[in-house]
Amino acid sequence: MSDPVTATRNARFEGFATVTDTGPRGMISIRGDAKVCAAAAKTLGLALPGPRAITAKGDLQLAWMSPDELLVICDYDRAPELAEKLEKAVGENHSLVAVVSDARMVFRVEGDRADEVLRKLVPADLDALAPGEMRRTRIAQVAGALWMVETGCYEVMCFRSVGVYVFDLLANAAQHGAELSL
Amino acid sequence: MLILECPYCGIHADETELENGGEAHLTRATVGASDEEFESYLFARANPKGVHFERWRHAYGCGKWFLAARDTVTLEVFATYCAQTSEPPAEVLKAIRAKHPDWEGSA
Amino acid sequence: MKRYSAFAIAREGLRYHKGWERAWGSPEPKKRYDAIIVGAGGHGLATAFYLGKNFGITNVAVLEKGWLGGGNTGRNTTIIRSNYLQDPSAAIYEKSRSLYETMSQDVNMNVMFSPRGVIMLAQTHHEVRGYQRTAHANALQGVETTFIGPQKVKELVPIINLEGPRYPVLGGLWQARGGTARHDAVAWGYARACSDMGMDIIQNCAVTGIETEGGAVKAVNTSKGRIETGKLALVVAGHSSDLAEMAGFRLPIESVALQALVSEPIKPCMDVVVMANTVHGYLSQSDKGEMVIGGGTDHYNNYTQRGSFHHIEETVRALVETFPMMSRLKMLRQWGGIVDMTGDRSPLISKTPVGGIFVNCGWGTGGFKAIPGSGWAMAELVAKGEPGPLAADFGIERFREGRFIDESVAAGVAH
Amino acid sequence: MSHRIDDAGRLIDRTRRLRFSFDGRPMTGYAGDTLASALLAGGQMMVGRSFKYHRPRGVVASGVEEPNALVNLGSGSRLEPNQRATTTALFDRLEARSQNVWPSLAFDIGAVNQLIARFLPAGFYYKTFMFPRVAWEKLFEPFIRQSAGLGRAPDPEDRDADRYEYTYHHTDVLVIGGGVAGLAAARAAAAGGAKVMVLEQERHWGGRAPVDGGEIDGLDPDAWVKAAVDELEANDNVTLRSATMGAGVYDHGYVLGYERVADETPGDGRPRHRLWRIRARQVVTATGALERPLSFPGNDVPGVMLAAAVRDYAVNYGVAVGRRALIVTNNDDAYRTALTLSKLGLEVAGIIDARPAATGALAEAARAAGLRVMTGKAITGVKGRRAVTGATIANLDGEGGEEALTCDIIAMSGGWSPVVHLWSHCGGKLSWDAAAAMFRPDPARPPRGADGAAFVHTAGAATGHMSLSEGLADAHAAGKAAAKAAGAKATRKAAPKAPEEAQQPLQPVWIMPTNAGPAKRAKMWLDYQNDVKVSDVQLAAQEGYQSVEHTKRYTTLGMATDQGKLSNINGLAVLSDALGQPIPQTGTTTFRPPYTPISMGAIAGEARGPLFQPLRRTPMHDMHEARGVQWEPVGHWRRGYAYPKSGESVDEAVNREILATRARVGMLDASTLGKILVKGPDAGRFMDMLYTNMMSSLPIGKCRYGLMCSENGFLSDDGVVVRLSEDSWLCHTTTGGADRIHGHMEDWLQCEWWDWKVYTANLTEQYAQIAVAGPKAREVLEALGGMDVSKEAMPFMTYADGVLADIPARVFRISFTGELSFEIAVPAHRGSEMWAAVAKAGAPHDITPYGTEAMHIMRAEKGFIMIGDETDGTVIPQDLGLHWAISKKKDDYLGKRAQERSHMVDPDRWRLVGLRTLDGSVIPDGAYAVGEGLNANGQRNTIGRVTSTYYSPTLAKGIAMGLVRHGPERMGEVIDFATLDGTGTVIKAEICGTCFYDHEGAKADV
Ligand SMILES: Cc1cc2nc3c(=O)[nH]c(=O)nc-3n(C[C@H](O)[C@H](O)[C@H](O)COP(=O)(O)OP(=O)(O)OC[C@H]3O[C@@H](n4cnc5c(N)ncnc54)[C@H](O)[C@@H]3O)c2cc1C
Ligand SMILES: NC(=O)c1ccc[n+]([C@@H]2O[C@H](COP(=O)([O-])OP(=O)(O)OC[C@H]3O[C@@H](n4cnc5c(N)ncnc54)[C@H](O)[C@@H]3O)[C@@H](O)[C@H]2O)c1
Ligand SMILES: Cc1cc2nc3c(=O)[nH]c(=O)nc-3n(C[C@H](O)[C@H](O)[C@H](O)COP(=O)(O)O)c2cc1C
Ligand SMILES: [Zn+2]
Repeated sequence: MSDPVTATRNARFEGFATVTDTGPRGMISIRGDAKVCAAAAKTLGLALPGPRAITAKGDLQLAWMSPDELLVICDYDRAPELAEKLEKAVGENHSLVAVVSDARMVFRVEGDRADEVLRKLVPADLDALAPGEMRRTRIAQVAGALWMVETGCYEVMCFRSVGVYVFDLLANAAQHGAELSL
Repeated sequence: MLILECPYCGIHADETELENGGEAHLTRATVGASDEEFESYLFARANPKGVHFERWRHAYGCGKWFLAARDTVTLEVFATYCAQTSEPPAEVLKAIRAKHPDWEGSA
Repeated sequence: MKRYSAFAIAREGLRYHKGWERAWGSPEPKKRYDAIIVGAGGHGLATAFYLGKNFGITNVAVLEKGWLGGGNTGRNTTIIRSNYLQDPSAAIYEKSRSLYETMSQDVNMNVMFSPRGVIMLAQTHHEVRGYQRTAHANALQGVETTFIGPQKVKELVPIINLEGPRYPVLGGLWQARGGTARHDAVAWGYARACSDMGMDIIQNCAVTGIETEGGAVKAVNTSKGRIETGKLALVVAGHSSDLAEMAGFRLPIESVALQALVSEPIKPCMDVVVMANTVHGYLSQSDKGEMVIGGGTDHYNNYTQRGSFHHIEETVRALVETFPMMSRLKMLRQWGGIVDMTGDRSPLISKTPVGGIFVNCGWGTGGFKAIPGSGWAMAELVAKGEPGPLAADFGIERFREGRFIDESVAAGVAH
Repeated sequence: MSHRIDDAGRLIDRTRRLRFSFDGRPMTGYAGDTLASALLAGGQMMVGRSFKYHRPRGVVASGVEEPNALVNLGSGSRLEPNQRATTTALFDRLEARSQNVWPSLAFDIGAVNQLIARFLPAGFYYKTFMFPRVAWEKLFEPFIRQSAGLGRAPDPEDRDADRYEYTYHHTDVLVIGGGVAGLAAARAAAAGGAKVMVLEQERHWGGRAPVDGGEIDGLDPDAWVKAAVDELEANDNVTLRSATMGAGVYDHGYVLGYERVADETPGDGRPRHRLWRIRARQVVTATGALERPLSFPGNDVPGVMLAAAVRDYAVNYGVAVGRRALIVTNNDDAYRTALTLSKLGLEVAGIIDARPAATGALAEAARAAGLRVMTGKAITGVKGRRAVTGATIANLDGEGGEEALTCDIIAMSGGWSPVVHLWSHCGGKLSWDAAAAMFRPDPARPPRGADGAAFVHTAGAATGHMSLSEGLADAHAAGKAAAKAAGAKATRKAAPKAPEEAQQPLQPVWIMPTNAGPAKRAKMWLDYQNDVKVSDVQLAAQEGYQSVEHTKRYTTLGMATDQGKLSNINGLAVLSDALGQPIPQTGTTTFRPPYTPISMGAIAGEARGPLFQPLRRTPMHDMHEARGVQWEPVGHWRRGYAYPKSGESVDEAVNREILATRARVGMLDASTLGKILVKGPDAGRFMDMLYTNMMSSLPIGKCRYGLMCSENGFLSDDGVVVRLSEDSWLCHTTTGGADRIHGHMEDWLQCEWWDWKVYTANLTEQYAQIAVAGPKAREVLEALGGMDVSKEAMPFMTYADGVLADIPARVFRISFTGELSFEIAVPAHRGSEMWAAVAKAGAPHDITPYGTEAMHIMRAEKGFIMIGDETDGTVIPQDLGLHWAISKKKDDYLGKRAQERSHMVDPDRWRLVGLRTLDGSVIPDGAYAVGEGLNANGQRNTIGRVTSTYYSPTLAKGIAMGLVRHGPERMGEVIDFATLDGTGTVIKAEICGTCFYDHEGAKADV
């Protein structure tokens, strides 16, 4: 069996910031009411994220997507098994659990000026982005989400089909000489 | 270039993160409705110069529809509120009247 | 009215142009008119012109809240074509286009109708099929169009990049006698001709209320007082819902902003008008040299004559991609107009629930080209109380019946 | 002769000489020069010609308001037409050429227009060129067009060599303008803790004050500016951007900034321009003021310049435009020019002051410096054609005998107008200040933001405060107020102070001399670039073009590339005078963005070439590409249209793909089809509303073809629905439909049936999907191994989950080609692996990848409809004979009520049939079937049209479907399709059933 491959396959660009494809990630979409969401968080051993928050423990993350939707981010291989566990945990409650690991891509943008790369592409106010917050927004002409891993390091999520487009955008924005010098 | 606050995310979203869905609080007419009622549901629009109740979707965010009371002439936004309501809530009407004491409601 | 001609200019030139008269009068309103037209845009003025010319009705007032021609007529990208798909549209737009051919002579003002041809680019297979369908329809409708291949497109539009990386140009629908006209002059020419027929064009006169009696119109209230009439034509484009509300009914209309922009003037580089619907942009080069550019509408109700900048970006992106030389031109000015969009994006030339009140609206993003034809048809409706064949399909009842006139089917926008 | 003055030039670096050329002539300048200052330093007075009369034109201004000095800058892939020399920083090897001249600047054929100028007044073209009718089209217009335009059009085959980008920025307070007022406002706002951004269009800070002089907080302006900039730069809350213009102010605090990053360093790899999309809570426009020209006869001769510009060239660039200047003014400020010039050792021929007396401090200083001050006077004529050689003067009313003076420059000042553009863009209103003769922002009618409160303030000269002391106090207050309104604290810091200056009020003078007759008025230029004169505006008024908007459009006043920065106020004053009405009643025209023209490149930003639009790629994209696929855009997706082999045409490839699929087996990348999961206790009920069919009754494990309509009744999408479990359904949509239909579902669930328990998830991108179709399809799947794909285990219209070729897969037994067919869905990251596996497993059968065109033809052979072909937004399912897919048992579904309307049940609606040409030919795409006679509008009656028409390689002849009036009742009838060959030839086609291949459906169900 060969390995799963993302749309940009280990792509990396080094400009005034570094852009990398972080490889396949496990993802599970959960839809349900507050009770379902709480049960899901409990199963994962994670704090239930409030609006716009992303909570984490180890390499497990839980993101608030909308009032009735959560996204689990985990190891690629773990997703199917975790999804089954979640299904069980929410039981008979009206809910929807789906593995969506292959629907999305995650890029990492790193460097002292990593923020400048994103400032060029998203209408969201990066200065207002709190640690532990995930902002769903527009990246140039497509939907995406981003969060700060730590100062000088962001992760950017988008759909798989536009992975190349988003990577090219990030790389273009990170070209040497195009620093905003804010 | 409007900014509207998504009542679910609490984000002051840029117009380019949103999608407009036309007049709000329409009552669906369907099988059993007269031709006039059905026509009016699908086509007759208030299109006022002034306070307008309308639907927006936080399309590049949480994906949820919400409603807004907005002035089509000044573009002032009086309130945004959740979509699961068939008429503007009292506090929305109050916010409008605070600015337009003699506003008579949507025709 | 003294006629305009080269001779008149020579004569006036010698005496420092002292002898030119006012182009149109500036009367105070009378107490009553046989017919009142609200809105001195192209459609309102053309309606008045043909009321006089075709029906001899001249006791007419055209009421305008601002300056005549200051609505969408004065702010559009002036594209004239008639290569519409559906029979009723093709009929009225072609009538209109043919009236443009002689408009300068008809009104004795040079409106600079310039039939230099319009191309609608086909950039997907779907669009190719759509335009081939239109070409077939046009042939049967008496509208002269042809579907042309990419090389012919390049000959006509030397600045185009056929091999755009995304949407290569696969051909286009070509209407050789489409073109442009000097938009302001259309309004001025009609105003002058109407004024000359004894009609009153009253500017700075906003209609603020409509009086009805027994289900029929009686008078209008205006910022210049009350004026009686038995026939009232509402021809106010984006403001139609407002006037309809004064008369107590609703229309299938929403008002949104449509924007346009011009570049700085450059030496001639493109003669024909080009519309690129897949990528959303259209342009022509004016006789002064600017690139006149338009794009898509805002999606929310708006009465500000401004619009959201991202539409400008989208349009400019599309044009830079299709015409790479545009990248090094500059945008000189951008503006917006409030257009009236109906439920099927086709216009209304219609009776209304109130007797004696007629509407002409819903031309949305594409009614400049329709001005003379629409005026012709509207005048007939107002004069006779019933629509003639050109207007027959554009009644408001079509929404109840589900009988839409949908032009978007052939592809894209409708300027 | 050098025009440089030795000990002046605060902005130039005399140690760095730069070479450049003008019209091919080599010239030099210094680092820090503008192109205009360098041209003037080199004695180049005449720089271009006007639009209409081709009059010689020189530099008049020193900044953005310049109407004349426009050049073609650069060449080839870096040509920039209409570049303003006054705002172009000089760089080494800059190339500039004059515009609108032929054959040359000095000798220009178009200049003959000057001789007949008298016959070319405003709007003359509306009155002539009408007879004979064809002459306009064939003769006059082509002639007019030929002479249109100013700058050269870039070569269509060159590609812009530069790149561009956007960026976003969010700030509490945005200050536009980095003069002393802007800096003072920024300091006040930052002191309160607000996040502040300051934009300055020029490359240097400080605006006018360093040239005009004075004292701020005890420092000379240069020193104060430097200190203020240092202080701001040190503040973390503050972002300073020079060379960045505030281009436009839009609704809800959106502001466009236009940064010229690399204009002077072409090719250095940086983006040339950057467009800033700024969201500001509050905006302060500290945009200064612009000097107005005076309207006297001959005021357009090269050498007639704005007084402040003459001073700027001397002080900033050490350039003496001339050696002997005549000053003409109606206010105090121009005295500064006189004093500056004389201090620098240049001659001042005199100061013509229109006011009856000049009593201000500056006038006294001029007298004290020995300068000749002549009050109550006017210029009545200018000598010289290509350069000023002198002027005649008389009393202001033109009487009292003329005196001739020699001079080589005339420095004029008609007073100052605040730059109110950015205040006005978004609805800010103005009020007329009669005493100062200017429109100033009316703080009672400001632009209002999302919350209904004011969001723009003005500061300094932009407010109308023309003295340093008042301007600084105003700016400080504006900065403080803006910070407070943005939610920060108000500073307690004091405003910067400047000593009070006593000024004598100006006296408005709109034409000079005031008694000028028609001949003189026809030589007083208002709009230099567009050649609009006082006489033109007066003619417009006389002819009833009374609204200022009519005058603008009739005369073109203010429509040139400077947008009337110099001409508008003078023009409307002349108009008001002609109409005998006060200026405020005339009003201004509308101020529109951008403040000065901005490049289309910047507006397009990075979105060009590969980044023009997002390109959606399926997981197998690269594999198709490697095979030499012919792509087809479908929305943002790119799908394989066909896979031509070398030497094969696209049509040949399509036919080969079809024959191979029908004979053996083909494979298609179907990943783009929408896949939406619908789940919940109410999902069945919801599915029944969405689809016209009954979906709630679909057994688990089964597939069913379904139709969706809009609320208007029209067919909007179709696809196969799969019942996954008791409470979940998987809906396949068309490629273009996925996002739209998912949005449509959510819309109904959130806004209408919010109490229904249903969740949806758009899983389109989670899966790669491969269709394997053809008689050998099962063998291929068996070779992949892992699942039982026998007819018994997996009958037609069912699905199964399993592992295929070691990859977790879901296999559907559905068919769009009419052949035995499987669709294999696997996780997208494994898609290319599965594609390769299928190709390998199919190799023994010569498995053939087929594209969308083959798919389209195969489905047409089967009589299957295609959304977008058989439908066009006006077609209802009933038109297509799809009654079998419309449940009669349901009370309601979206579109049901609409389909009951009179036109929808009209028996005359065109309905779908098959069409068989009698001669086997292919009916052209889009052809219509003609009926008898003409309709009321004289159009040929039609009775139908083709919707799909192809050459069928399977049947080796043309096949088609079409919508025909009473079609299904007319089987066997022959109807005529019109062609476009112009001869009236028709194609005869027999009406038949829609299915051309395997009527019994035996092939799919094996
Ligand atoms: C940016 C833009 C580009 C366009 N491009 C094209 C194009 O290329 N080709 C094309 O064919 N069409 C185009 N159009 C559409 C076209 O401009 C319009 O359809 C057409 O001008 C409408 O003319 P009108 O006379 O109906 O309306 P208008 O010209 O808008 O006239 C309506 C008049 O009614 C007046 N009015 C409103 N309310 C009142 C009241 N209460 N009392 C008195 N008067 C009132 C208004 O002041 C106005 O003058 C474009 C439109 C825009 C905005
Ligand atoms: N006495 C007079 O008649 C008179 C008249 C005008 C100005 N002044 C003097 O001018 C100074 C006024 O100071 P101020 O700061 O108000 O004005 P200013 O003209 O000195 O500064 C305005 C600044 O804004 C910049 N600017 C303008 N529009 C811009 C835009 N859209 N984007 C970015 N930058 C833009 C200009 O380049 C300039 O640097 C004082 O020194 C005053 O005495 C005097
Ligand atoms: C066909 C056309 C050409 C135009 N050309 C110019 C131009 O060369 N210069 C200019 O300043 N404006 C030009 N405009 C824009 C007008 O100045 C003006 O912005 C527009 O008519 C809308 O009016 P408003 O801005 O007064 O609201 C043009 C407009 C149109 C419709
Ligand atoms: Zn939201």
